[in-house]
Amino acid sequence: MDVVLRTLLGALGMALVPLVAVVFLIWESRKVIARMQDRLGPTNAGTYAGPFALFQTVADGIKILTKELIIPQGADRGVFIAAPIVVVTVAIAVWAVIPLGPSGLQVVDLDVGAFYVVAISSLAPFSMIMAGWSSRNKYAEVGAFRAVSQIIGYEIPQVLSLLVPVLLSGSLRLQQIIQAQSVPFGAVVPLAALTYFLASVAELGRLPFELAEADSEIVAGYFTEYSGMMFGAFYLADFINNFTASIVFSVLFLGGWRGPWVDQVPLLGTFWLLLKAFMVFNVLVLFWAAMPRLRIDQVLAFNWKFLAPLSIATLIVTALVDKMLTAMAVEPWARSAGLLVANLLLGVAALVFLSIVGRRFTRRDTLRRPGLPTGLPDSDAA
Amino acid sequence: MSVGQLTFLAFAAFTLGAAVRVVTHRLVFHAALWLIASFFGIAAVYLLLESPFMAGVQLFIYIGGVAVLTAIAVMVTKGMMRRDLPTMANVRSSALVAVSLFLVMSWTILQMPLPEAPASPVFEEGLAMLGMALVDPRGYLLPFEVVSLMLLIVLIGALYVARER
Amino acid sequence: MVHPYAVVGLFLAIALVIGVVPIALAWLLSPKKLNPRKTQVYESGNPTFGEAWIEYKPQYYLYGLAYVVFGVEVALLFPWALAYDQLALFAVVEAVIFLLILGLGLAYVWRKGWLAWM
Amino acid sequence: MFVAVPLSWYLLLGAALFCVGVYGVLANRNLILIIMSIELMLNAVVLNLVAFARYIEPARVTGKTFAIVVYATAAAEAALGLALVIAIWRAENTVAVDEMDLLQG
Repeated sequence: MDVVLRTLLGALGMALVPLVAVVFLIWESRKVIARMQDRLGPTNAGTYAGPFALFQTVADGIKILTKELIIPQGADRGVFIAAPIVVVTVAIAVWAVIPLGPSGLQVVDLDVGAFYVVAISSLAPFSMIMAGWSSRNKYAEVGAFRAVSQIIGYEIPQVLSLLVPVLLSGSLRLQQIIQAQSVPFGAVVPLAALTYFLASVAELGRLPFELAEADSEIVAGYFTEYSGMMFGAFYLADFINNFTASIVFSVLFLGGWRGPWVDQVPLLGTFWLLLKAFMVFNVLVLFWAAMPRLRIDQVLAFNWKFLAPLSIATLIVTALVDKMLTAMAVEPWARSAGLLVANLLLGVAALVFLSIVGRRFTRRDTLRRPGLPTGLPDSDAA
Repeated sequence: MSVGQLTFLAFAAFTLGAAVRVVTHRLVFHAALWLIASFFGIAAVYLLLESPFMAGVQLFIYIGGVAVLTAIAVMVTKGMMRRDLPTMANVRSSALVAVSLFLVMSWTILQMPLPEAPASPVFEEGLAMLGMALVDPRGYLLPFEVVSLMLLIVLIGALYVARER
Repeated sequence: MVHPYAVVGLFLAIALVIGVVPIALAWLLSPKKLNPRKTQVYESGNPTFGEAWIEYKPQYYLYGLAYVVFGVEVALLFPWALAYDQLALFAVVEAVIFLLILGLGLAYVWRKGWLAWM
Repeated sequence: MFVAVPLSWYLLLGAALFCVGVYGVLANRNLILIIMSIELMLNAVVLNLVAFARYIEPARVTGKTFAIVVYATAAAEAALGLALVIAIWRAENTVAVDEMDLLQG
């Protein structure tokens, strides 16, 4: 009974980690974006919310709890209410396998851990379909369609790049993937890390891929009709997903909890991991503040005509080069260096290819419609 | 009855209940949602069978892919949102066929000498062994490459059929 | 020791509770003064026009279809990636062929323009 | 041992699921629902394969390979089937099987 109780408490504690972290991260991202836009962000001007308005998110949370839950006419009530519940559940469920530290600081080191992350996060688009369809609102439905065609499509390059660390470490256990990174995989296979990161950004629906909830085009996308805490659930899940993606990226490519003096003080590992994840999260926030939004056809073309082929090529090159280097029985550092060189060469090749194709397309568009500026779509991208 | 058996029965009841809702629900979109619930129940049963990889594939391909695809197809073909219920005679004859088929099958299953308990504990290298067998010419290389060819044909064929003209 | 899959099940249950609790709490705390005007479907301030459950372009379906095809391929590659350390160069080349066959399909539909947005 | 359930229970579950699918195929006239029912039937088949693999020969990979190939086929079938449904929808504006008369010219 003692074991069961300890497991229960551990699981509960781990499930609360993202919630607590998000309270801080929402405040932090609001501050960063405000500074980039020459504003102050949350302050204590009206009411006091802690030093630097640190607990603004808590105040917002309490406020949103008392807001009316409006279910629109003609909506499919059951599905409408289930959608925000599913979205939060899926966002938190991933944390079952997140390794926060060397040992013990993980709910369960599942033997298919990396695949579990993939499988659970592939449930997210389905909650967006539920929300978009049940609202019975045109904007919501367009948002759901965009979410489906974009977000599930970007899962392909994401998972293909995730296979690269799996292949190099020979395990799906997240702890073993971390153990294998005496040199972080981000420095060994930078191209895989890049494709994984870009696909994650698109999967999260962050700018420049923010099409599913494009607020100047389709109000708020699939959660247009949600209000009160049900809207709050989507907002919360969005930030949890951002944080989770940062952590998973740190685990797969930045060495997870590895860092100086972790052997002496295991708890330091948690600090290193959170620091790395925090930095990745801030890159996402900078994207959010600085990027314009792409059109739907550009987003889809970027996935199927660039990212997916590139991630296939990365996987092939990494597998072949690594096998050849192993066959030559080189030193571990030489193996890492060889993979790095192969990745960089492939990256350069991809950029050269991209510039040639881009120039050709620009010329073709100019020839076809001389009066128009280049790159306009044939019809409105709905 | 042990905890394990009760767990199995709960998952089985959930899966079957959801499956029955799929074939009897009036709204086609709700049928698609119940289909997802049913797939989820099967994934849980795979975990009871200690096949986490199959459970993951169930979530990744079936719920993330096929079920979402079904939902899109329902949303695109709006005309049949609310389906007409089948006629009573149709329901009766279909149910008769299904029930009698089930009776035959369950009679056969109960006749067979089947193991009461799993053969031996699963060991962890099972998935890596599967990976090796899939690229082993004396193993299952042929099915592996044929699947790739089949996917190629489906990609080209289905896009050809469904594309805008 | 609790079985790992049981722990995962437990964790999923906890995640579900965390999903349900805020909304249930909000339902208890929030005012319930609905009227027909408040529950109208939002269309940027204009009066609601027509039905939302209409026919949409099948274009979106094509991308979902491409996802399913590539998803199956990727799922099949997981066991291979796991066994990678124990494989000979020959076996790796076979998996590369597996990838290239589907890459060929992608190149074909790209060339034909079937993946272009209409 | 995690769960000691006789193999026949899994097979009965698979059989019941299969028969629900059979009912769905026979009783409905909506093509999308028929495809969903076929998916249920294929899932029942895979469930049987996985159960056999676990109970009879967990040390070998035959059962799992079978299951994975059936999976790939089922996903392909759904993708292609639904593509056909959409093509028919565009041509005939119906997804009811008894209203289709494309072959009558």
